[in-house]
Amino acid sequence: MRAISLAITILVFWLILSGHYTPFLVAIGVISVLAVVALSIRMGVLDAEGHPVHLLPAAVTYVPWLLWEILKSAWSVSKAILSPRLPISPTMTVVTASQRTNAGLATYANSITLTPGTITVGVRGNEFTVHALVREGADDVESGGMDQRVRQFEGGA
Amino acid sequence: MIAAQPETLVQLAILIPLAAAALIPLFHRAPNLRETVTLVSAAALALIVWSLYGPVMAGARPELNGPEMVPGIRVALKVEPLGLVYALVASTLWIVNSIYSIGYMRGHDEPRQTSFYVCFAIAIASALAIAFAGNLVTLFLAYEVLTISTYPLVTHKASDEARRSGRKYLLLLIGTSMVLLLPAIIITAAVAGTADFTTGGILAGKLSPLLMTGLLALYVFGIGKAAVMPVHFWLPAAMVAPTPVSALLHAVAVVKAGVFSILKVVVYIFGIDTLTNSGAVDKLIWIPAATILIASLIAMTKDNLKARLAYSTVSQLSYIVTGALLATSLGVIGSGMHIAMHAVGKITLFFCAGAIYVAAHKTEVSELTGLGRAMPITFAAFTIGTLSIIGLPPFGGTWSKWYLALGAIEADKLAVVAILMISSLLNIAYLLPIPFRAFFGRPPASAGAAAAHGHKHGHGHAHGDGKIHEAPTACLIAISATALGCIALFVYPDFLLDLLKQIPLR
Amino acid sequence: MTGLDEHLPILQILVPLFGAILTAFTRSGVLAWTIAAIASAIAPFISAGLLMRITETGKPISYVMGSWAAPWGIEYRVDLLNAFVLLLISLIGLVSIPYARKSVATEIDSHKQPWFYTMYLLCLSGLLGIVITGDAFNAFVFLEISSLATYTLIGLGRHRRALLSAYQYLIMGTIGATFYIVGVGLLYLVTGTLNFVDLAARIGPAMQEYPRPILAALAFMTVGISLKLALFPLHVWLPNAYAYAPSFATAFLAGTATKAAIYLLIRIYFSVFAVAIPFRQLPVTEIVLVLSLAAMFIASFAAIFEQNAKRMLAYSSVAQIGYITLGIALANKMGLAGSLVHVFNHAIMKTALFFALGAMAYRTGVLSLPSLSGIGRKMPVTTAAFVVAGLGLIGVPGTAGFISKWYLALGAIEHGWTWLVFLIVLSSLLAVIYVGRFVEIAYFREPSADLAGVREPPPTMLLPLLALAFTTVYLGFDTRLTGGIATRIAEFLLGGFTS
Amino acid sequence: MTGWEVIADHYNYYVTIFLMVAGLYIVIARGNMIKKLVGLGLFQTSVYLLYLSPGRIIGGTAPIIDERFSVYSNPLPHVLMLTAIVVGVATLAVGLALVVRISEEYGTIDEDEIFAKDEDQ
Amino acid sequence: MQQIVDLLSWAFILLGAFFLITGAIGLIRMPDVYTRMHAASVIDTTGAGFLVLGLMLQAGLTLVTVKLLFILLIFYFTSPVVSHALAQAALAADVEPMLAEDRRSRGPAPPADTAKTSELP
Amino acid sequence: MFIAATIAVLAALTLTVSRAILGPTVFDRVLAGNSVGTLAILLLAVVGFLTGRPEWLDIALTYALLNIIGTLAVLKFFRYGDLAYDDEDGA
Amino acid sequence: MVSFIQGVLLTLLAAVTIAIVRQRNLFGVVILAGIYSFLMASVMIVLDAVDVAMTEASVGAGISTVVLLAALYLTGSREYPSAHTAAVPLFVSAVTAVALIWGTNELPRFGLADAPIHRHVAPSYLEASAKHEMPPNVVTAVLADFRGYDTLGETTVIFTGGVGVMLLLRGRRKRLKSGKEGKEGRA
Amino acid sequence: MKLDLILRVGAKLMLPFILIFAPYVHFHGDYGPGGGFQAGVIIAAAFILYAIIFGLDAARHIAPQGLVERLVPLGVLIYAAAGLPAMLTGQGRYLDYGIFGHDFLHAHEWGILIVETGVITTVASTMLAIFYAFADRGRQ
Ligand code: NA
Ligand code: NA
Repeated sequence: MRAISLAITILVFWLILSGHYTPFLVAIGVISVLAVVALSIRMGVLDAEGHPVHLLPAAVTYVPWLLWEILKSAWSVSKAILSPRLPISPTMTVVTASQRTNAGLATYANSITLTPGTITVGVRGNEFTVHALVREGADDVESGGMDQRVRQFEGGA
Repeated sequence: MIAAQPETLVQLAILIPLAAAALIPLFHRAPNLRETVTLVSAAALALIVWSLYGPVMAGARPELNGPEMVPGIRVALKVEPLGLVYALVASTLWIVNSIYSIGYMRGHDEPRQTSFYVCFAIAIASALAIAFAGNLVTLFLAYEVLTISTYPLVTHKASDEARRSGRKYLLLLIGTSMVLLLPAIIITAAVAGTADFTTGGILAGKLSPLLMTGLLALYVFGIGKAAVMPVHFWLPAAMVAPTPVSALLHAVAVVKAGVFSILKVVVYIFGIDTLTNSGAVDKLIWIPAATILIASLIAMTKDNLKARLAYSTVSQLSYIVTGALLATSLGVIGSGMHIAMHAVGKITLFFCAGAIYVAAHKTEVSELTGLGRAMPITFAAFTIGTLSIIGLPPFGGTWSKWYLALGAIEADKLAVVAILMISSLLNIAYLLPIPFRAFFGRPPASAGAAAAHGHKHGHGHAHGDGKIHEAPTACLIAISATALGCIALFVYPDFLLDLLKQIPLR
Repeated sequence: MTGLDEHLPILQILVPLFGAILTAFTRSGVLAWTIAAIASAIAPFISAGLLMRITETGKPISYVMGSWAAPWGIEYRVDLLNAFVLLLISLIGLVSIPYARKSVATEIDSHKQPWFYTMYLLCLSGLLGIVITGDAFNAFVFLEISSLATYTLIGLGRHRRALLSAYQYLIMGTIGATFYIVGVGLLYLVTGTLNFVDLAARIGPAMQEYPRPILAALAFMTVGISLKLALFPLHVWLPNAYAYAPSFATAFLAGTATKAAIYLLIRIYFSVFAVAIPFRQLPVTEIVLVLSLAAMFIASFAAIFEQNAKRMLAYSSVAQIGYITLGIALANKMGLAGSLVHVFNHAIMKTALFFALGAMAYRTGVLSLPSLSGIGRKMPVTTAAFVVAGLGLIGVPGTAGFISKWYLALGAIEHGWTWLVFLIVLSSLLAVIYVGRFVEIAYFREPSADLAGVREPPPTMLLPLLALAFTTVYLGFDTRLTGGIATRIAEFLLGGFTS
Repeated sequence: MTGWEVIADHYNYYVTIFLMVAGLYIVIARGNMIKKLVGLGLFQTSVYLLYLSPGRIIGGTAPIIDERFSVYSNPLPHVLMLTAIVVGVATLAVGLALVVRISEEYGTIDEDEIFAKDEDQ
Repeated sequence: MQQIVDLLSWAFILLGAFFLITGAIGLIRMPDVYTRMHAASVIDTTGAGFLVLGLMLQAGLTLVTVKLLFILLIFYFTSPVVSHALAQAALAADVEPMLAEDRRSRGPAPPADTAKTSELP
Repeated sequence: MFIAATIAVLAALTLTVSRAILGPTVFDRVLAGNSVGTLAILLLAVVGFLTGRPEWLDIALTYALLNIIGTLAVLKFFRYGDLAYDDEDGA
Repeated sequence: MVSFIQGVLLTLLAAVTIAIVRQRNLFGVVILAGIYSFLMASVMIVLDAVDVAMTEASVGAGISTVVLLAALYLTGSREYPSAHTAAVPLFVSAVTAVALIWGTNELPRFGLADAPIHRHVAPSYLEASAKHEMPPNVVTAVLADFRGYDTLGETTVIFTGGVGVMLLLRGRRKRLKSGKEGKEGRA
Repeated sequence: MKLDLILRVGAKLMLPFILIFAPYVHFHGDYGPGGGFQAGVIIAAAFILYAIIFGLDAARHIAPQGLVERLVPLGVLIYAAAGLPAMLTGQGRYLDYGIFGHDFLHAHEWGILIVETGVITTVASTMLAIFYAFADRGRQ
């Protein structure tokens, strides 16, 4: 199932990149796709965390929210950078993630990192060590708003 | 003597000693067979070279041409009278030298006899190649092979002293030949467009007098085997070698190859007229002339018998070089004769020195007092050799000195005549006292003991009674033969003279 | 094979290249050796075929790759000069390969032997490729193939210094190759072409407009190639590289690697730049002459004082390269012929010498001069062959080395430099000393206890050695192959040029 | 052309030369064998600019034919430099392999230390 | 319509340019490697995001747009992975973060000026 | 407008490269290096538009895909000391 | 505009080079070398050499970095100041620089279509592709066809390098412990 | 749990795209930048990434060292052999692609593709083999 989904994904990738739709190139594309899928299976990358196709529907709502978060924090980090006093207060904190799957945990950790101002420094089980540029950023993460969102995303399918 | 094509004879003359060199190692474990090979080859070679005498006298000039080595120059052999003289000397003396060697080497129980005979045979082959060389390159080739093949002979003892002497020998001979002779040859070839030995020379009108002098100097010093001072050091150093080797060096092949080469270059490369006209000889002749005197004076100071003989050789060689540089027809004849005369005389002396060493283990002149009574044959022969070297009748040396003096007069160089005479007196002063002391001196008490002491160290030939006897029979045969040769050459010089007169000078 | 006749030029490279590919698939040293042997045996026949065809027709053979004519595609252009060097390199490969079997078997771990032969064959095809190509950039590619293979071969020596030597050679070799392509680049920028023949035709006109880039290109190519050919003082990589490489690699490389570089230098100077630019516009004669003389004397002195036998011969190589470049510097018929003759002769002699040393190392495991005391009695034939080749180095008449010196001396005289003749012969005197030193040690000292039981090497090592020793003497007499062809090459390279 | 124009015009060359010389300097002056190899890499890389800079034509485009363009840069230097890059990476790999082995045998990759160790023997 | 798209596109490109430069300035101004990562992430996410978005609008509904989207996706997938790995590696190599507050052990934060930034190893 | 973008990218690139040169830790350099990669990709995209050939985003994709490998190699190296470390409890 | 971009990138390239010269931490050197590659690749893009840029990026930033790191892991990462004087290297570098400046100052100006390299050989390559006799990517056409033989050589270079590395690194780790190799001069 | 979650997930997401990108670059070399060499490097990079994240042994399980080392000469063999047909059939010189198709363009496109396949084989396998050689050395 995942194999078929991966095959379709990368075939689309190929076709979009290609721009040349001769029979030969399409055929060779299909062969390449099959080979890559076989190899991916062999490599074991085609599992729930490696190809989380089941999360796609939930992403429709999650991604825009995340982008907006990114934009907001980028703006605040930019203000800090451009402010003459450089008003930063680096903070390290530990938060507990509530996700149940690896894909969910990874999404949460990466979402934290993607938003400027916070970085997931370490992951041990569901304990994340987070570095924040300012105290408020750490407070935000600790407040668990994003955690909540990712859990919905994870279980939203 | 042998009725064959002269060309075949020339080929055989080179091939026989080479074949001997190849065969000798096969009989490494059978010394008698090995020595038989040497002797048979020597006899065959002498026979073949003598067979060339007739045809050459009759005007034949057999030629052999090999592959082209360097542009325009082939490996080539060509027999002409001057070369034949040297070939006769070398091949004939090889026989006696071989006989003597067998006695000496066995008597002395020397190691590595096989390689000794191999190198000896190669040396003879190259000597003949020098004699018959048709051009400078071939001559040079053979000249270097001669040096290299005699190097193991010089260092035969493999002692530290032998190694040092070997170094001197090799560096001086290869050094002079590489650094002076080779450029001389190359320049000659480049200037003349050929390097063939040609009647009247090949350089006429090709060089300015100054360059001509320079080139001649390159040849005179580059041919280190002629031992013209100051490139003579190798010769006294090489006396460390076993006596048969010394004989080979001083009489049979090596030094004679040197003076012969100079003579040949003067006659066939420069041409005596070209040389005389250029004035080159007028400047250079004083170098061998001085060598004659200085070497004689040094010889007087040497107590070591072989060293004294070595300096005597240095002096005598310069007779030949001087004769060549006279650049007159009589000078050439004198030089040519002296090659033979000195060879026979000097080989006698060295044989005697070796016999004394084998029998009595004496090396110093001062130790020989009274030895003449124990070794009468040896010392009788020594006396003959001495007198021949001095140039007194009835011995062969008389003739060559005579012709050299005539040549000097022909060249209008009376000073050279004077030098020849002074030198003869010096010869008397350093050579004659040796047999005199042996026959008439009183032996010191310790002589016999010293001899016994020597034997204890096992240099061979134990007599058991501690008394000194004559050398081994083989040695005595050789000594007697060469001593008689000195007399014979006085009585029958004509065959040599006739041959030398055939040399085409113009 | 008749159908493939016209493809001889490319087969010259393809045979060793396919050999290399095949050996890389095998896991057996014997099989790899067999493949290498077959390839090495075929190569000289191809070279000889090329040489014969050129001597018959008197015209160069052009072979373009694919379907493209010369300046657009890559051209192999074989004239007398490359055919001569090709023959030399492939002949050295031929004599080396029987020698390799035992030598490699003892010095290289068995599981590495197949790849070792891969490297050897790559090196061979790289060297042949440099020589046969008619394209400046293609020469660089093959230069790198041979260089990379060479670094590896050297690095596989048993002493740890082999690694260091290989590294140093890699650094200097790469600098050299890069200098070379800088030069090629500058030429390309002002002519628009990479083909040697096309370059030769276009450099002359371009010289009007862009003289400085062209002269700079010449300088860079000279320095770059000089690094590869170990011209003094750019030779510092060579002694260690030769000393610590596996015996077989040393012997093979000593006979071939610097020779291919010399070929390239000659090609650049005399074909591409058509003699006049290097020798009229730049003081190439003077500079190269001084460096050559420095090599001849300084490196010879270094050889005299060297304790390691292989290093001694390596320094001697630097000196002998000095002779070769000297002839190039003279830029006249006899000098250039002398260079080419010595390229051939030195390859034969030096390979023989390293074969002999390798055989001694094979039996004794040592290479320092003192520990080879008395080897002449234990391995008389090997030592005798060494001495014969050593006499060749000295330039004793009757050996190949004499011929080289003769030509070079004539070249000096032709140039009006008679004094140079004396320097040429004087430096050969230094060879007397180091060869003589070996002779003394080999013959005059008692064999040490370590040498007990040492005997002649196996026939597969001895016969190639004897063949080369014999060739050393043979080439001292019959000079049709060396002097004859070299003179023709020199005439054709020089055209009407007189220095 | 004024002096400044000459300089501006040859800026590529000057940088090329600087890179080349800096690489060469590292190779000769530095004792660390890996640093030397990096320097060697810089040295080789600088050649790319030497070939590629003049290959471009102002107003031209990359040599991939397309109806919309008529002037293309010279493709040949590109091809040559592709080869040069490959040669560079192969050389780097072999060089590093040698350095690794040297480090194992000598315990250091500093040339001075290695020479000192070899002298000691 | 086209004008609106153009206008929007220019706005995005300018916005992207702003974030790029701001992030880069942050990379210079920030005091240690951890704080600099935040600045870098501004470049990777918003800077790159807006710029690419602007270019996508320029390209319209073509394959170019899709390729640009791919690039953006790759940024968004790789950037956090790299940042995370970097921070983790730096911590593992004992590069102490300069902290105003450390809540990992809920203890008092060390004063910012004594935190060490050291050259590595 | 592309010109403005180009200048912005170049300015950012200059600052990033400065950080890479200044260090001081290796991680600063890695960070800067990663940003240089990002900016180079952006530059590529912008220049593509500037010169009228935006279709070579293939190269940008190559940069993007390979940049991460180099960076991760460095970081893996520091984290585990070994480039290809096998997890002790790996399955 | 293009030359402005080029100028900035080249200047950055030079700055990174200086940093590499001065950097003594070898990890720093490796990372700077990676940055150098990216900048170089960007310059290549600007110079219209897209294939080369792609290669430089994949090799310089990808493979080279990995291999260098792998080697660093096996050897250690510190560089010690050299005890030698910098005079000789400086001299050699200076001579090289002078020769190059002297040689290049006369080269044809950049970007002109009538420079010699644009008039000979190369136009035919472009023409062949333009006439649809060859694939549109002229670099590919030249690389794999016109000069395909060079590329065979290039592939062989990789082959050689690969086998070389395997020969040197495969197998037992220590074969000859230092000091155990015995007498000086053993080979 | 195998290694770091974030790295692992990131790598798993990326790998199929890197892998498919390689044949894309390879087969579109005629139309855009790239070709066998670049594709080969990308393949090798993918495997190296895999080895970096999942370990050397895992990588060698996917791409066995012996196989990789045999592919190194195979690529050169493909390339070198591609030049032979024209030569052996007497229709042209070495590396003449004319034999690979009916019209000039197609024949040469095929020829290019064949030799590029040789390139990709050797490049990918060599880069990986080099990585294996270095990485393996570290654990002895
Ligand atoms: Na972040
Ligand atoms: Na391509």
